[in-house]
This record gives sequence, structure tokens and C-alpha cells, in this order.
Amino acid sequence: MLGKQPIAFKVGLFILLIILLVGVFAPILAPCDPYQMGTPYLRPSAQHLLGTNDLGQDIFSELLYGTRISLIIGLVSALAVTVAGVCIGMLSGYLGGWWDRALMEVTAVAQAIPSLPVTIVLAAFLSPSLWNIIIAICITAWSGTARIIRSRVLQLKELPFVKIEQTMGASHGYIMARHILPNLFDIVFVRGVLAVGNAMLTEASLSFLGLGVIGQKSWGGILHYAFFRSGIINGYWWWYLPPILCISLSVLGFLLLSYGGQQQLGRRN
Amino acid sequence: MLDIEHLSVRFGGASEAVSDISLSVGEKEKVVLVGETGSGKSVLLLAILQMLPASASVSGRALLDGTDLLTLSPREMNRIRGQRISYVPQGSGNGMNPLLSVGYQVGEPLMIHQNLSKKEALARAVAALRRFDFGQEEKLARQYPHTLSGGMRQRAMIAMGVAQGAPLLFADEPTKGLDGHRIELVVDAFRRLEDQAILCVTHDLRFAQEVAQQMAVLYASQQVEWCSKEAFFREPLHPYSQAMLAALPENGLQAETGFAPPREDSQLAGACRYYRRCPWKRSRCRENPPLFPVGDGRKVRCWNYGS
Amino acid sequence: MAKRTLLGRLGESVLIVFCIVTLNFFLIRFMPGDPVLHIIGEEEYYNLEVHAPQVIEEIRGEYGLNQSLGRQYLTYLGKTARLDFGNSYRTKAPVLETVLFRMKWTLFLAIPATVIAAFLGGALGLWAGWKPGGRFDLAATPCFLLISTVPTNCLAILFLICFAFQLGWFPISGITSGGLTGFAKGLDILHHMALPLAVLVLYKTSSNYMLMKSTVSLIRQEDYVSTAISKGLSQGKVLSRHVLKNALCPYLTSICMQFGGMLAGSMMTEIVFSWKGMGTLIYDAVNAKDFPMLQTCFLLISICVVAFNLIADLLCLAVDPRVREGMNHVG
Amino acid sequence: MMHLKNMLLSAALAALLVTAGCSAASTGTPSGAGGSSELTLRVGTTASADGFNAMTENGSFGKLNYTGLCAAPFVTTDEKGEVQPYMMTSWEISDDKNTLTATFATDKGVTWHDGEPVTMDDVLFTFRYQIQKKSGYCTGLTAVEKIDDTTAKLTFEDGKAFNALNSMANFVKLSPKHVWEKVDGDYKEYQGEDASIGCGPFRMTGYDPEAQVITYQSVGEYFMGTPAFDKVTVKTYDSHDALVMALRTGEIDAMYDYSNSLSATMAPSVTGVENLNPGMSDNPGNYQLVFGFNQKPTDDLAFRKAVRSALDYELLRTSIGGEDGQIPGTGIVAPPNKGFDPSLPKLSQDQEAAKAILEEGGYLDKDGDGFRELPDGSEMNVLITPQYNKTRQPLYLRIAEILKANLEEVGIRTTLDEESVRNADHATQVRKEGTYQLYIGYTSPGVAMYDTAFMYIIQNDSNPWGTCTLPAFVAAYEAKQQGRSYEEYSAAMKDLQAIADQEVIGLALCWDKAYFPYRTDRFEGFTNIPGWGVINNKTWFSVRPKNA
Repeated sequence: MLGKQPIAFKVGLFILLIILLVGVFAPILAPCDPYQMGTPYLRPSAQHLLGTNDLGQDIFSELLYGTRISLIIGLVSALAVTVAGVCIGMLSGYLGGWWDRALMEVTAVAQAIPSLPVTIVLAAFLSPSLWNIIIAICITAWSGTARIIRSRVLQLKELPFVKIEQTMGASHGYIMARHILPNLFDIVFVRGVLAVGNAMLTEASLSFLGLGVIGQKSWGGILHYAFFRSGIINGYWWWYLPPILCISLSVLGFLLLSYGGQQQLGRRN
Repeated sequence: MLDIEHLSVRFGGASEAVSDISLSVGEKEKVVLVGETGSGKSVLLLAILQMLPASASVSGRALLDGTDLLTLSPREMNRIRGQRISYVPQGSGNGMNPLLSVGYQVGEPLMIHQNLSKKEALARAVAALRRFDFGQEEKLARQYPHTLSGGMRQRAMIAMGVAQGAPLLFADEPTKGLDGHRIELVVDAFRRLEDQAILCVTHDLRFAQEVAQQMAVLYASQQVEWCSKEAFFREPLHPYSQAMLAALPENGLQAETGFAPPREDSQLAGACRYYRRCPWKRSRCRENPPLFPVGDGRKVRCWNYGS
Repeated sequence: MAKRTLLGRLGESVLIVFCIVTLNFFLIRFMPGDPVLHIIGEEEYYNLEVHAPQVIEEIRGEYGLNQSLGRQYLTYLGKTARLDFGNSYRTKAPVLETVLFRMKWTLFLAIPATVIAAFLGGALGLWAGWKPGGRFDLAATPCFLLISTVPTNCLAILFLICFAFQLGWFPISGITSGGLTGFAKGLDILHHMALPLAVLVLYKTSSNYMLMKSTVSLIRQEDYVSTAISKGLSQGKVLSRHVLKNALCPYLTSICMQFGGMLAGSMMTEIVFSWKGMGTLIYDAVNAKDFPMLQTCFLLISICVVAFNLIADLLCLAVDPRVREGMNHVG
Repeated sequence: MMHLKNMLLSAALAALLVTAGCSAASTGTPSGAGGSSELTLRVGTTASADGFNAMTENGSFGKLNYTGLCAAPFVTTDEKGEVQPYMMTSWEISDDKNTLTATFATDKGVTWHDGEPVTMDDVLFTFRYQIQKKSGYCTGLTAVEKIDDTTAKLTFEDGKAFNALNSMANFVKLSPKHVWEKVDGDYKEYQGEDASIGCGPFRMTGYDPEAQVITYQSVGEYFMGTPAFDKVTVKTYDSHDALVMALRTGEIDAMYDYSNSLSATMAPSVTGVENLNPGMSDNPGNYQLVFGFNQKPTDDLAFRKAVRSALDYELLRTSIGGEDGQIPGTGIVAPPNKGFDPSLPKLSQDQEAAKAILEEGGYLDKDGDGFRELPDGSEMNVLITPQYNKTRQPLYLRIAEILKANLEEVGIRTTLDEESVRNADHATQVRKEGTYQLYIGYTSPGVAMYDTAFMYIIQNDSNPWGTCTLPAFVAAYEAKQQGRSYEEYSAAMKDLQAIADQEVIGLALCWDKAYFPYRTDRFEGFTNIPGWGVINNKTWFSVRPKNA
């Protein structure tokens, strides 16, 4: 199965697998407890591969542990965005009529709202818990997926097998679950994987503005303190570059995955 | 005017999509290549026009009035395409640009090769369409392809192929996806092309019967027979040709062996490609036969006719 | 037929804008935090809290913040309809004036960026999509892919550190150094603009490139392209008349979306380079809980998005006869 | 129709544009005094450049007025934080501390920037406006009376005359009656051209919203001295990072950012740089931890003592104050303040002692979960609330992290009050209702100079901050507030510090340095006032061009 996938897909999967493993085995891989405080602002050395932060915590260990929260933010946001987008797109496309009009109006409104500013407003005014950040990231991000799903459902709806089921009196729910949804899988996959990358990028932006998750180690959080505790101006590159690279690498992984998926999609159609 | 000698096409490292095809098309001669879908017929046409992707490697020769088309540069080839050889794609597909009017597309080759203005080209396009009795040709010229039915589209594309007056016409599955009545219209359109030589690929034997003078039969990417139409329908030599004919409705639909080419991996390496299906197979057939000439210019790829 | 669709789309757009006006009001009014604190400033607020809490209530009344939500909403609707967006809580200046001033500078940055990126990304994507797997594709695609994986603010920061701070080729921040006039000022603005523009162009080019490339590589496989080649058209003509024309509809839609989103689209870049445009304005307004400012910004941004969506539809209408005749299979 | 050729051409053009922008870079003149021959002192700040109303304290214009740049204050403070004359040239306080008789510089030929002379009417107008708006700077002021053209009598209640004199220093500026009496409604809303008029040594002449620069022109001869430079420009940067980069590249000469010195973590970026003085001074202000006296267990002295012994002051010192930070003493207030008591011991970490105190106080871990319970056996979970402040938030959060880690090491479970981190309302409510347990806050240099960190600890009628009502502490605080001279004030301060030492009413977390860096290549004669930096009320008269 994997052998037939495009190379991009395989590379993406490989990158993500490594990141996932790092996240899962962070406690084993990390040389130090990332919450253990010590001497602040140490430069990279054998003992601290990437030096220490402003509280004397080992930056390398922070990075390894940060994988977890960053992945959770990305995956949960993407899940929420995709589920919302698929539900709205499917209902709108399948039911048609007033449902379609109303839902598409809502989607159009969500698309017209400036997404990053709204995310910032929410993140700024809600308390900085993991879940609030995820809500802020998701609030407008679903609209693109909803539109794409809708137009695909409109096509699927006209297919003979759906028509046959309809004339046989199958319920809408049954048709959607049994016939429409499975045929959306590839598109959902591509959009979902893209959403993970987007969520991670948004988290990085929020952290830069000081609106990220606090208390828990995430890549965005490391960046946040690197930005706001003078890592940039003092030229402590070992503090701010690694989280940027980690974010970029995982976004690359997800991007390649969706890119590969898209190629697959193009090939099949 | 066109002589194809031992033409083979291979994509990357995969097996040959077209293997060892030799045939010739004379002035005003109508040649039809029959074979099942996936037998590599269309690839042959594209290979001669140098329109395959870069990953394809083409061997053999395709001589047009003595020049080997396969050795021409892209620039030189542009003067052959449309000018000397025109190509009529499948009507059921997306052969016409959805964003351009029919008239523009029919007249486009004239603009390129004869430097006609858009207006003149359009007038000539209407004239070309008129040859095929569409009725309301001016209106048709202004229409966009998606408003045409499949048969109309196919005939419009034939018009597009002949508008410039290229002496040789390549046609790719002109009857694919059309119903009986529309096929008749297409046949009629082909019949009007008395001055052009035609190389047409199809899976439709009935269509071949209507149009062809010479026939080539392809099986699993390989040419298995080359003969005149009359000879083919009277006395097909290759077992595959015989099976095909037997499957026609008037012959009683006797197709119990099934004659679509088997999957590649189930083929016997190096054997005759029809080996698995062949009712006459014997040990000799474990080696793939060459095309044997059998008189009257006929050729057949079967050990039964040569040694 | 087309006229009716058009009118319908126009009506829909107005409805969307109305929804956004409403949403704008409630979204921002439900945010926690006492706006009075930001109207009069933190020090003054704490001071008054001790010595004269009634003054705080007076201010609340003055700004209509003690009325019922419904009333506040109606007042807000009425004022919006009259284009009266009120005064900023923070600076006390008329909101519209400030927003328009900032908008000018955002557009000054965003329009060239979008236009340059539209041509650059389009041309490069066309080339790479026409010859997928070719040398150019293999070199350019990974580069653009990589760019799109780096968070905007991080790339902007790295540019800032590298080219402005370490190498000193560009100024650190702002739009102009001040005290200059005429041509010198123009040059100075260009000089200040170079880095943020470069960052924006890079991102937009990379996304345009990806879109154009994937569109073209799909179109390339269409039969009509083979037809066009078989007619003996030169490569340039095949590309411009057949490939580009078909790629144009999705591409223009995407470019229009970029134009629609340009008021807020350069936000992170603006913040990093302290470019006094809409992005920094919104950010400051969020920090200062400057509700009138935020509402006006959001409204303008949304109108821009809706308007350009409409323009995108019109353009596709002009390009694609299938859309013109109301058929439902575009793209 | 768009043709490929056109498209490529346009792309090439676009690329050209970008390179043009780049080449402009190498030939442009990024620094310099703005091209004119006038000598300009270029100041950078992070206060936003909007609003030029002298009645407000908003933005860079308002904040620069604290230094008497454009508006002239009645009195200022010196390096020691003691009040010095300015527009109020001399004063006398009555024995009952209720009357302040003062003379004013209305006979020195000072004019408003529109040419009108400064008169006693303006003085009366200004004080009456302060009374009317119940200004916190003039608490207790009830009346002002003209005695003659240069003398007036100010009447206070509750013996607040000396207190008010100190709290109005730098902050209360003389306002032009002829401008403001014609303004209807709230003065702070007034946007007119003349809203910026003052009678200081520099006149505001322009604002460039694109460059975020305010320009001031010297008025020439001035009764306090004549500036040695012609212009002052104040440029707003979005962050201290950008400000430091601008200082290092020579875009500006000095930094001013009222009470917001550079964070100590930025010190390495301004030390050892050519032509740049880090402008380090002892910070009179400090970060502090305040205990909630309305809540268990922070009302218990044993618990507070245990917290004092549990914290890692070395880490707090470096996190807050960097290399130059000092471990604070038990008396909370920092060394530069009046009445500082150097004899009190320094804070030190002793977690064994902390555990012992907790054991003794009945805080035991009976259920064996690794965390102690309250003496009555119920669960103990101490809330850590950081003050709401956007710019200091990262540091507050870091401090909270340290506290959390240290307290958990001695078995005290803690939680961060996340709601207060983003929601200013909630933070204010917690503070007002005094429902916090551990409150992390900051005493700015301005507050430290007179009101001091104790203001955040005391609970009394006029104070929304603290929760401490220990009688001895309240008495000492009242004595400080009503002190008529610096001697009386200092004595009360010593008492307060001793109480802080014994009762552990709060903890200073670090005595840090303030950094207000300035360049040394163009000007000399700067005075670095602790907590203010080199841009202060002395700057306009003492700074002169180098080698002039």
C-alpha cells in the first residue's frame, strides 16, 4: 500500500513518524527534566546541547517535551476544524434548499471575517489555557473545508448509486454515512492534514504576540520566551532557532503528506 | 506517404506500451487500427506526433514522405503538426478547449499555418463546418464546446482536423461513447474525407468496416495482423482477429474465451502474448513470433503462418 | 440570466456584511474587560477607583456602556449606517480618520506585494507545472515548499535580524525616518519598505506558485492541450492561449482572495517591522481594548473580502462561458 | 488576454522594483540629524505617538511632559527623590501641615508657547482644575487662594500638604487658562491645535505620523537655563528590542520610557557596545510578592515565614535582575529610597527551615500525596496571581513558575491564576476584593520614591491594593504619609521595614538595576536619575554637544 504512494507522501510520513516518536518518548530521550531550573542563559555545551533558557531550564529537553503540546494543538485543532467543515459542508451540499443557503451564508460570513485578527482577539481575551487557544485557532478556519466538501457532495449526490438508494427510501443519515462520507475520505484527509500545519503556524504567531499557551512546554511557548526574554536582541540563536526549525519541519511533514495525498487524488480523478 | 517501421514506445522502466508496429498509409488511403482499450493504440498516434511526455522513449522509424518524424526538432515538428498531419482527439473527452468558441478552435490551425486573420480563419472554419452539414454553422461557430452533444463535438473536431487541409488525418477513437445514430453521422463525416489519408484507431469493428481500406490489429500492445479490410472480414488469420470477429452480434457473440489481454503479470515471459487465450497454442508459442508476411502484403504474428 | 445571478450575489454580499456588522458588535462586546479602564488609562482609572468611583460611572454613561445590550446594538447599527464610527477609546481621535490613514500604508505595502507575487508566482508556477519533474520544478518547488513551512513572523524576524540589525542594509522599523520630503522621502520609504515587502512577496509567491503549478500540471493532461499541440501551435501559444486561459479562473479567484484579505493579511509582517498599517493598528487596538477601532477595522476588512469575492466571481464569469451560462461545474 | 510574454515582462519589472528597493538601501542615509544644520537630541521611546493634549498623560507626548519638556511642572524631584523648585520657586508648610504657602515663577518672563505671558491666573486655574477632577496627585487639596501676583496659599485637609507636594512633583504641570477656559466638556477629549501648549523649554512643532516622530523646538532663553541644542525629536518604537537596535545603529541618542527601563535580560545587548552607555542605575522600584491577609493560609505568620525561606533568591535575582541584580533584604524597599535601612538581613533560601516551620505550624501531609494540608486537615492549594500588565507579563509568569517550583519543593501545592493573566477585569476584581493569596506585582520607580511598595500591602480607606491591617503596620504607614519632612518620613520608613522583617508582610523578589541606555558620541552632560534614566528634568539644561 505504502509502496504505491508518491515519494512526497513517504517523506512526509517519515518526518511525522519521527516527530511522533520524539513526542511519545520525550521522557526517555530528554537528558534533563525540562522544568528543572538551574543557571540561566548558559550557552550550548555538552551538558546542555542547546544551552539553557532564562530560568536555567535545558532548552533541548524543552524542545523534546514541547513536541507533545505542539502536536496536540495541531492535531486537535485540525480535528475540530475538519469535523466542523465536513458536517457543515455535507449537510449543506446534501440537504440543499434552505439548509444549503443558510449554511453557506454562515460559511461566507466566516470567510469574510479576518481570521488572524479574530484569533488574536479571542486569544487575548480568553484565559490562556490549551483549550482556549485551540478554540481561537479553530473559530474561522473551517470555512474553506466546508466549501470544498459541499461542492464534492453536490457531485456525489448526482451519482447513480446515491440516486438508487434515495429511490429505495434509505434515510438521509444512512446515505450520508454509508455512501457520501466514505467517498469524501481523500479530500478530508488532504484538508485535515493541511489544517494541522496551519494550526501549528497560527500557534507560532500567537506565541510571538504573547498569546500562546502558558505553563506547559510547547514550541510556540519556547519561542514566546525567546522573543520576550531578550533571546533575539542578545543573539541567543540556540534559543529561538530550534523551535522555529521544529515547527517548520513538522509543518513540512504535514504539507508533504497532503501534497502526496493531493497527487494521489489527482491521479485517481 | 507514412511508413511506420518497428515502432515501439516504452515509459520509464515499465514494459512497452506499444511494441513493434509496422504499417504504412498511402495517399488518400484509410487505415484503421483496431484493438481493445488499453492496447496502446492512442500512444502510437501521439508517439508519431512527438506528443508523449519526456519519460517515453520511442524507437523505430516513422517516415513521412521519406523524413523520419521521430528525429525532428520540436520546432520542425510544429510545422508538421496541423500542417501535414492533423489530429482528431476523442469526442467524448475534453478534446476542445472549454473556454474558446468552436469556430475559433476550428480556425486556429489556419491562423498559425497560413497566417490568416481571426476573421478570415473564422470564415474558413464556418466553411469547414459546412462540409459536414451541421446546419446553422455560423451559430455553431460561436458556441462553446460544452453546449454541443458528443456526436456534434466529434464531428466538429473532424472539421477542425480538415479545416487546414492537412493531407493526413490521425483520428483517435472517433466513435467512443456515441450511440448508433451518432456513429452513423461520424461515419458519414469520415466518408466525406475523400482527399485525405486517414490513420484511425478504434475498438469499434463496425466502424472499421465502414471506413477502412487497410486494417491493423493490435493485441496487448503488439501488432498481430496487417491486411486489407476485405481480407480481414473475409478471412482473418490471427486467432485473436478471429475471436474478435466471432464476438460481433451477427456472428453469434461467440466470445466464451474472453479476449481482453490478461494482466501483465499473468503473461508468460517471452511467450506469444496471446498464449494464455489461444486455442491453437503449442510449445513453439512459448517464444514470441515475429510478423510473418503471408502474401498480398498481409502480415500476421503467429507461428501457424511461418516458421 | 447572468444579470439575475449578479443581483443575487450582490444581495448576498450585503447580507454577509450585515451579519458581520452584527457579529462585530457582539463578539467584541462579550469580551471580558472594562472598556472604561482603557478609555481613561490605567493609572487614572486606579486613581479614580479610589478617590472618585462615581466619575468612572459617569464615563460609562457618557460612552453609553451602561445601556442594555439591545439598545447599544441599535445605536451601533444606526451609527454604522451613517458611517459614524465614533472616537477611539485610546487616542480620542476619530476612528475613521485613523483607520483610513493606516489603511493607506497597508495598501502601500500589500498592493505591490500582491501584484508582484501574482505575476512572479504565476509565471514560475506556469513554467514548473508545464514541465513537472523538470530541472526548474525540482529546484524551485522545494524552495517554495520550505518557505511556506516557516511561520511568517519567524521569517520576518530572521530577515530583520540578518539584513537590518546585523548587516545594517535596511532600517530597523517604521515607514520613514522622518524629516525628509519629496524624492528623498520616497526613496526612504522604499528603503524602509524593502524588507517587509520581500517577506510578503516570498510568502505570496510561494502560495501562488504552488497553486499555479498544480493547476497547470492538471490542465497539461487535458485532451485539449494535446489537441492544441497537434495543431502545430508553438509552446508559447499553447501556454498562453490554452493552458493559461484555463488556469486563469482558479488563479484569479485566489489572487482576488489575496486582495480581499490584504488589509489583515500582512499583520504579522507589519508587527515585526513596526509598519504602521492596519495590522499594527488592530494589534494595538486589541491590547488597548479599543472597541470602536477594532469594530471599524473588522468591518472594513470584511467589506474588502466580500467585495473581492464578488470581483472574483465577475472575473470568472468573464473568462469562463460555462459559468456564464450558469452551469455548475467550474474548476 | 494576458500573454506569457507580458507576464514574464511584468515579473521581471517586479523583480527590478525589489532590487531597486535594495539598492536604495546601500545608498540611503539612515541616520543623521534629519538633514538640517540644527542640533537635535533624538530620543526614542515605546510610548505610542498619538494624542497631544497637555491635560492628559497619554502617549509619548504626555510621558515626556513628566520631564518638563513641553509643559512645566510646579516642582520636580532630584536624584535622591527629594522635591526641587521649578514653576513653584519656594514654599512653606504650616505647622498643622494643612497650609502650603508658595511663590511662583510668574515674574520671570516665562511665556506660553503661543506668546501669552504666564500669570497667577494660570496657577489658580491649574490647581482649581486639580481640585475639581479630584486628582490623585493633589490628594487633600481643598482650596487655593491668590495672595499676590507671585504668591498663593494652598489649603489641605488631614495634614496632607507635604504628602501632596511630593506626589505632585513632576506630574502636575501648569496649564494655560486662556486655552482651556474656552474648551467645553472634558478637557481630555480636546483635540485642538493649542491643546499641546505649555510653558516648558521646548515647544511642540510637529508630528510625523508616518515616522512616528514628534518634533520640539527650543524656545531659546528660559528662566531655568538655556538649552544647548535646538531641537528634540521623540520617536516611537514598537518594542524595546527595536529601540535597542536603533540605539546601536545610531538612529537615536537616548532612551526615555517612563518607569519602563530595559529589562535586565537585555543588559548584554547594551553593554560593551561602542559609543553606548548602558545607563545603569539602582532601580528604586522592585518586583514584590504580596501576601493576602484575608485568606488562609497567607494570613498565618508561620506560613509566610516558610514561604520566605523556601524561595530560590539566587534564581529570582538572575531571572529578574540578570547579572547586576541583588538579592533583596527583608525590609522590601530598595537601597536608593529615602529611609532605606541597610542593617536588615538579606533574604536567603533554606528549605529545611521552611519545612520545619511548616511542620511546627501544623501544615502536615497527612494523606501522603506529597503535598501538605492546612492545619485543620483540609486541602491546601495556594493561588499565585500575577498583576495584569501586558509588557511585564512574561516576567511575571516566569516568577510564578519559580515560586511554584520552590513552594512545591517544600510541599505546598500551588496553582497559577490563569484567568488573571489575560482578563484585566478579573485581575482587578481579585485585587479589589483582596481575595488573592500570593500576589506578584511591581513597584514602579515613581511609586517607590514616595508611596513605596508598602502602598501595595496596606489596606486602608484610600487604597485599593493591599490587605494588611496589622495595627503596628497601619500606624507606621500613617506616620509616613503624614510626615512633614524627609526626616520624619525616613523614620517612619525604618519602622515599616522593621515590621516587614518581623511580620513578613511581603517580599521583595530582587533589587534590580534600571537600564536607560544612551549614546555618548554626540552629546555629553547627561545625569542618570535612578528610575528615570538620562532623559529627565535636568536634561534640557545640562546636556550639551560633545566637543562644542
